[in-house]
Amino acid sequence: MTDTSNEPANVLEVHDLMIEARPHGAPPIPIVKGVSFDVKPGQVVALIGESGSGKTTISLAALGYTKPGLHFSGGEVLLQGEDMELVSDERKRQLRGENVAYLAQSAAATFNPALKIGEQVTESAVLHGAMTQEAATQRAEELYRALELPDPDRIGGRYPHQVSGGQLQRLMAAMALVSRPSLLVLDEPTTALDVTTQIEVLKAFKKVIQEEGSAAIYVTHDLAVVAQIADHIVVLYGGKVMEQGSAEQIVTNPQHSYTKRLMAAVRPSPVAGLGDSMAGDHLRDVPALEVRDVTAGYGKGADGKPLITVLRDVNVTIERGHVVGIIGESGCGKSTLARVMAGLLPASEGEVLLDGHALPPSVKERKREDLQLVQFVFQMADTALNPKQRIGDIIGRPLQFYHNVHGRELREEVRRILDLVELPAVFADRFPAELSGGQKQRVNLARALAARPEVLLCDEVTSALDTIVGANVIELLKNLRDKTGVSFVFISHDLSTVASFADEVVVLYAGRVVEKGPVDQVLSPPFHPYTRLLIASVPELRVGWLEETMQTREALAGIARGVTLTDVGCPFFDRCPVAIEGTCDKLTPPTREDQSGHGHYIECHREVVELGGAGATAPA
Amino acid sequence: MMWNMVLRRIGVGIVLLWVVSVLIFALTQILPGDAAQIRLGQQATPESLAALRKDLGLDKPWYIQYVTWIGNLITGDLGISNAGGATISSLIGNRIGNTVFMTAIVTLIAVPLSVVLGLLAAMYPGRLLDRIITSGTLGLIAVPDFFVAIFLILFLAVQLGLVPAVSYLSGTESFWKSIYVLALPIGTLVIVVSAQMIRMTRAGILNVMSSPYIEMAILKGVPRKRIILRHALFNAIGPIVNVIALNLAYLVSGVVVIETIFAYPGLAKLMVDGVQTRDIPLVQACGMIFCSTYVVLILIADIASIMSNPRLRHPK
Amino acid sequence: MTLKRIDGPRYEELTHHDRDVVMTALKSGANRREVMGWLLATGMTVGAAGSIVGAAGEALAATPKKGGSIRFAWDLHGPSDTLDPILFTSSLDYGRGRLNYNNLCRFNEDLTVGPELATEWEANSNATEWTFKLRKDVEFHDGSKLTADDVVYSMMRHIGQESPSKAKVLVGTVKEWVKDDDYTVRAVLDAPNAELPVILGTFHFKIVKNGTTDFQNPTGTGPYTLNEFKPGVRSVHTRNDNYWNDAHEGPYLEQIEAFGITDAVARVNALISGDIHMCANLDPKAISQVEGAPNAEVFAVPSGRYPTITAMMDKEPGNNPDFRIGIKHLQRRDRVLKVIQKGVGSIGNDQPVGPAYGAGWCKEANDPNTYPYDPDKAKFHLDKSGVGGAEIHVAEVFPGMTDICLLLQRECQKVGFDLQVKKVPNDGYWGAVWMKQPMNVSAWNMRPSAHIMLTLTNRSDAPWNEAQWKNERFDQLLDMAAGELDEAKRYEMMCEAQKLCATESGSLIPTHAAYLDAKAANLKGFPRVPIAAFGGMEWPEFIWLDT
Amino acid sequence: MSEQDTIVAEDAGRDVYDELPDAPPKSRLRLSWVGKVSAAVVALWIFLALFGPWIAPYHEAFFIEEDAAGNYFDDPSFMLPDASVSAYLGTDYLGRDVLSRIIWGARTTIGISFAATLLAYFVGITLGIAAAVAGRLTDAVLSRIVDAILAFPNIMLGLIIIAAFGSSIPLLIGLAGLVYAASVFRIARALGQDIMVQDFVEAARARGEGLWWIITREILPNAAMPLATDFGLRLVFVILFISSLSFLGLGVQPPISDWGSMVRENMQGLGNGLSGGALASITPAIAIATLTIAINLIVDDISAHAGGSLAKKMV
Repeated sequence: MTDTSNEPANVLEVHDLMIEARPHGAPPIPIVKGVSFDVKPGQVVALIGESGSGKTTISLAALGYTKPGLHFSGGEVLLQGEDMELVSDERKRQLRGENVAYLAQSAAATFNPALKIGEQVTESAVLHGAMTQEAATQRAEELYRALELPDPDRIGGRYPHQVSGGQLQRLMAAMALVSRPSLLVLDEPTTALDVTTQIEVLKAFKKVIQEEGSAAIYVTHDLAVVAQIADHIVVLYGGKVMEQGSAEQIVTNPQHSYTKRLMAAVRPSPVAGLGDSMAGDHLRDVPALEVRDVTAGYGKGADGKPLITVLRDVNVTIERGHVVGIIGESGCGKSTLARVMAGLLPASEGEVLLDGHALPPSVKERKREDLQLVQFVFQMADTALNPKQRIGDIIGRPLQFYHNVHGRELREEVRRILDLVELPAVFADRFPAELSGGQKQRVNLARALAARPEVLLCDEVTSALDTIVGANVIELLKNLRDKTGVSFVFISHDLSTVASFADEVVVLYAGRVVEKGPVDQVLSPPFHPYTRLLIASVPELRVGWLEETMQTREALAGIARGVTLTDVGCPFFDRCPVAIEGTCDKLTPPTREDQSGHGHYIECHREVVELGGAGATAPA
Repeated sequence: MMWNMVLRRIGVGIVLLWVVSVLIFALTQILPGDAAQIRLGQQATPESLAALRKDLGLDKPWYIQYVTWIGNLITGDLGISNAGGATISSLIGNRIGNTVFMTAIVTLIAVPLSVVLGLLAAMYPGRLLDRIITSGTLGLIAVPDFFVAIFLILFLAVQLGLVPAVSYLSGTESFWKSIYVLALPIGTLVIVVSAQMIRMTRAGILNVMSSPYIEMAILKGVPRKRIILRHALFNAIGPIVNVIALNLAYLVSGVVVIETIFAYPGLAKLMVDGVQTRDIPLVQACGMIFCSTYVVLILIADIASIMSNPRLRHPK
Repeated sequence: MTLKRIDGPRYEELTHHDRDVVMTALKSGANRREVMGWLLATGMTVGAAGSIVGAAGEALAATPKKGGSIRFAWDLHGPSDTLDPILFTSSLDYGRGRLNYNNLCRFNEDLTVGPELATEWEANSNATEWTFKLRKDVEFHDGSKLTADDVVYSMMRHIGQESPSKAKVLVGTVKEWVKDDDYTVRAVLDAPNAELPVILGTFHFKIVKNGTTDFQNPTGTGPYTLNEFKPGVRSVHTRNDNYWNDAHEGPYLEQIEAFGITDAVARVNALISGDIHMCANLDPKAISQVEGAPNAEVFAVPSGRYPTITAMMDKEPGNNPDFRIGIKHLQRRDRVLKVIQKGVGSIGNDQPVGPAYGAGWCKEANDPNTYPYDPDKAKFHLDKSGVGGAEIHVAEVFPGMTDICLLLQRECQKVGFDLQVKKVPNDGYWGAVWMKQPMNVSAWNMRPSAHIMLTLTNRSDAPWNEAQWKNERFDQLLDMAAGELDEAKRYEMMCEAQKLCATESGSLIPTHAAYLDAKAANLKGFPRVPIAAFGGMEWPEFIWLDT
Repeated sequence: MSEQDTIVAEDAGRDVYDELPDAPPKSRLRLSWVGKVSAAVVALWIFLALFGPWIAPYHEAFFIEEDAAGNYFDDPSFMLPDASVSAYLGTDYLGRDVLSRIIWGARTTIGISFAATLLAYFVGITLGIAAAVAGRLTDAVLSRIVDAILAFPNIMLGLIIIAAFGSSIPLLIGLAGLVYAASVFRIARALGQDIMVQDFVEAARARGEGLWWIITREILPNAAMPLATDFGLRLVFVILFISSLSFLGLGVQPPISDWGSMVRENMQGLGNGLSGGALASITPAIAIATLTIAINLIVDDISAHAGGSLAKKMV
């Protein structure tokens, strides 16, 4: 398959590109296996695929760059007619930054911590002699304004650690755009961001790209995001193009079976009724796990209270066999809550009850049986599995430890558990590094299951996974819930995932529970203003969604400021579109229950009716 | 935040000095034989020994000796040499200038040299220049320093007669004449410490070089020189300053071999002589000087790396 | 003429006395052939005699010149360096003492003493009182005149319980020093001591100014005045133009700087590269390097100094006669001399007196066949002794000491005897190891006479009887010899004593060494007194630089 | 929107598109040719250290005294290489075979430094990990003591301890072990602290695992590789430290040969020139250099895989 269109007007032409890895003393491994596509002026081309598809490698080729260990092995990359594989070092340096600019996934890592932002933003333009330092600084300030960055006159004088992640991401866009490149390469620029931030950044990118008229390559695995920004989509798998076409066509009418599969894995927008909620079922006398009035944080202050409080007065109940989704942005304390439950972080106030009896706050003091019943599944399977232990040992250890299973019996049991998480038995002899991301996450789950727990604490278990893989893991979790009857605490920043899996949802903001209740109730009015913002921020898989959403007042409110945990008042006060000056910032909001009777609570100064509810009862 | 950290480091440094003083005192107590014995040597008789011991205060219990010593130390009194009867401060005074001079000259030459060569090697990793620098420094690290010294003496002083073989300064020489006289020990030490510093500079830079922001700089078309000097060096300052501090401490205290071979009267050789003559006050004083030098240098390096970290210098 | 033969005789290696004989002959007008004739008559080869006459001729042609400065480097120095004569420890101290001070008497090359600050002396009949007449018009460097008060003060510092003097033992019998008049002093003794003047010629008996307590910058009467003194760093001495000795033109040099270069290799290199002019304690291994250098030469003075391995006879295994005999038979004395001392010295026979003592040396007592190298006999005796093994504690108290032990160890290994060599640090050796461990090592400088040497180290009651050898007959012989005036009879007695020592004592003395130093070839005029390095450190007022 | 045509690749059907591996599988550790040569050199020395006594022409304490015909040498010291008496590198200052002493010395030099480094690792890792996992007080106390040892000049410590207890091989091992345990402590502590906060350790803690399991099963296996790279360098420092002690006369007991002492005791040979025994000093120095350089090169080779490759991408 070759792209036959070959107008010289193309900003970038990639013909039959091949890139291979050349490991030390081993035969080369092809990574990109003959990829062709063009980028026209002003066009945004999305490269979409899972990890391992070669999308980042291809995008970097536009800068004539390969990651260490990788080498060009064929084809050509023509940037405005110049072959980036062949140009001299001198010329390559000139082209980079001036004609083609790169935006990386994590701005926090790609900004040099030791240099001021302004210097880094203008560096390329000044170095290449495109403009004077003054002109570049001025241009940068214009871009800061265009990107809606706060304090545009002075932000350049700050160091990277002094601004927030979302701001850094936009600053990186400024860095790429400052010398007016004809091609921008954006490598998953919003993946690491919270949804509310992502929408901001997307909006800013889109606006600036349009204004500047530059072409762009947009690399991502998130089709919903792509739909908002791309004109043309290239679907990649295993270093080959599966399908390419206009964004409209790919989104609405995918041809290739891989593309179809990709589309199928995209989580629908979070609306009520997605999941197979079991609200009301399974209710017994005693909840499996209960968190009462917990306050927790890090460091030890003089009065026994934590130096930095992360959670304040949190109450959560996990009924037997239920899935409780905990949702919130990064830094809201959702992982901390799970750590408090597991005893990894002792709460400074309040208590954790298992089957009705209070657990000691710290894991050190808890009994082995209690530990066994509450299992923690870590977010990153990469770091949660000891790289030096075999899968069999990893899964077998809880069996040995809690249930004293040994020898042949142990091996049998490990096999059974591997089977439960849909992994072949031969994996028992492998090391984590030999597994893919999804497989590792399954092992991570299997280890927790091996303990035969009552409650499984899943901390962002799908966040690091690609769409398809993540969807598969959710399927697996559903199966497990049905098969084993354990309760789940499912922590995620992704409302869609929670919507499709949880029975109940707890919405955390800045360490406080702002809303909780059965999933369908939470996802339908009345909403806490923050929940409303969250729901509105989840991108939908249709072209034009971004523009529509940006009109709504929820999105306008979403401009990310620093999230701070306040001692008094509502933490969402400064972002809230319906905030009451003088009340919300001074008084801790009351807990209101809506009249549905399903146990749907909202913490807000506004009445339930004001929040879209049919009526309200006074707080208990 | 930054000043808190700096103050904390200084506090730790003071605690460390106290631990060091205990360690030094304990170590000097385990030395067998005493100054009286050593001083009288083959001709010792029991009476002369007893007389000399009483004279030197060696008959008092160890804790009295420690308290007396530490008290005097704090008031700046280093005591009297057990061996010759001279004050320790005069013995040290005779030498400290030499040590400081040598350390200063070697540092002035070696530090810029090492940083430049380390940077050059890091700038062209795997290329010929880098290979020459890395293998050269490796070869020099691998050979005992006394071998390097004797080799230089034989070649440059004995064979070619370019420079003197002993570092004998009368104290009246001009600055340049002093440098000439000290050329060989300076050369040897520059070789010995530079080899290490070059390698550490290179390693420090290359360590930083795997950061995403370096890749970003490459992708921005930033030239090699600027990547190294502006992007990498700033972030590698901590480890580089640390290795410089360690080498300075070595120059003050660890150059016994060089001082012996070149007959250069510095502090390290004084300490060795002190141990050999069981001149406990001298050993203790030298020990405290060496350890304090180390503590202070490391402290400076720590503070420098705290200062070079914008996260600490400009808190949010 | 009694010309002593030394291995490979060269003019420089003749004793000072013999050189003087040759020199005087040449000076008095004897021609080369005549002198050659005398030399050949002593059994010397033509080549050797020729070289001696040639060198003597050259030496004659050069007369001492004034001027120039030198540096002399010792092997040991440190913060314990001192200018207080009673505390002198190292040869560097001795050297500095010779520069700065004078003694009452001074050694001649034949180890007799001659006048220095004392012009004449006499003892009472039983040698319990000695009277010294002092030289007049001697000035200290600070301009004050030397009087009896200075001498009494200096001498009294060695006396009494509290005295830290390191030479106290030597004058233990002196009760007090008395000033008779300004230029006469008298030593009052508890017991007779016929050799007091000889003792007063040694290193610690320097005359300091009355009342001196601070020895950081002391004044003295010596040929050089002190400019600067930093212990363990250096000292600088400049010529005393007001020096009292009118017998010669010296001191000749403008300035002498003294310091230490501990490392032997570095010291030699410094000499060869011209940075120093006197290199003390030359490593025998470096002889060939020095000989190969045009500007430097070896300065060797044959002496009675010796290294010794001692098997203490009051402890296992030294108390076993078969062990002693066995181990003596394993000594490769020739190898020690050849390999370790590079031939500079002479073969020893396990007794302290060597050929350098001249008339005091008993040739028969040095018969190499007493205990020749004989592994079979050694094995026989060692087996017979029943001693399973032994351990020598060795410190490098003498250059090559450890190597001597290693050679012995190797020979023991050959006959299947397990001899361990345990090397211990030099520091602390004398207090902790010497005369304590059953087998240890030591080294002795040459003493003024064979009698003193033997008394010091082998008399039953001697505090330094390191082998703890106790032999009545030996003690008796020493006593008899001390009172015997007949040379021949005295020789007989000393000879018997030496033979006894060689056959029965527990000391192994493989060789007698020379004082081996090196100096710049153009630095001349060294006397050759064999009691310490560099000709007994008697050089300061004699040496001169030939330009 | 786009004028480009839709292009669809050949479709192999839905089930074929399995989850892709994250990254190309990591290649096993392979050494460059420099690394291979170095490994061979190290292997050779280790072989000699193990089997040297059976290979060396002579015992380390053997004095060559006779020539091939059985006649005594006048002076066998500092002889030039002489195959007729199997002295292939000549003799030392006492007439012992240099080659044999180097071969025997491999055993002492490598043995002492290896044992000392092992000891340093044992002590350093034990205490370092203990400091990393234990409470703040333990950490502070251990760290201050270690800092104090580090503040002490190595040579001074060596001098005093040897003066106190006399030089012997066990003491040298203990001394070098102690000195370098301090540096290992710092590395191990830092590594331990890094690993302690890893999720898999957290997971073990959440499971309720004891300290012993966490240290031996979770931390140590993961600290092993970085510690191993450091091991080589530490070994080199120990070798040089021991040879510095030898220089000051505090090294191994004669007649045992170790390379540092050999360089030192034959140093006069250097002054005498190549014909006067320079080989006796140069060859053991070369032995030290080959061993230490080879170890360093292997370490370099291993760590070249770990990082710095980005630097080669600079243009």
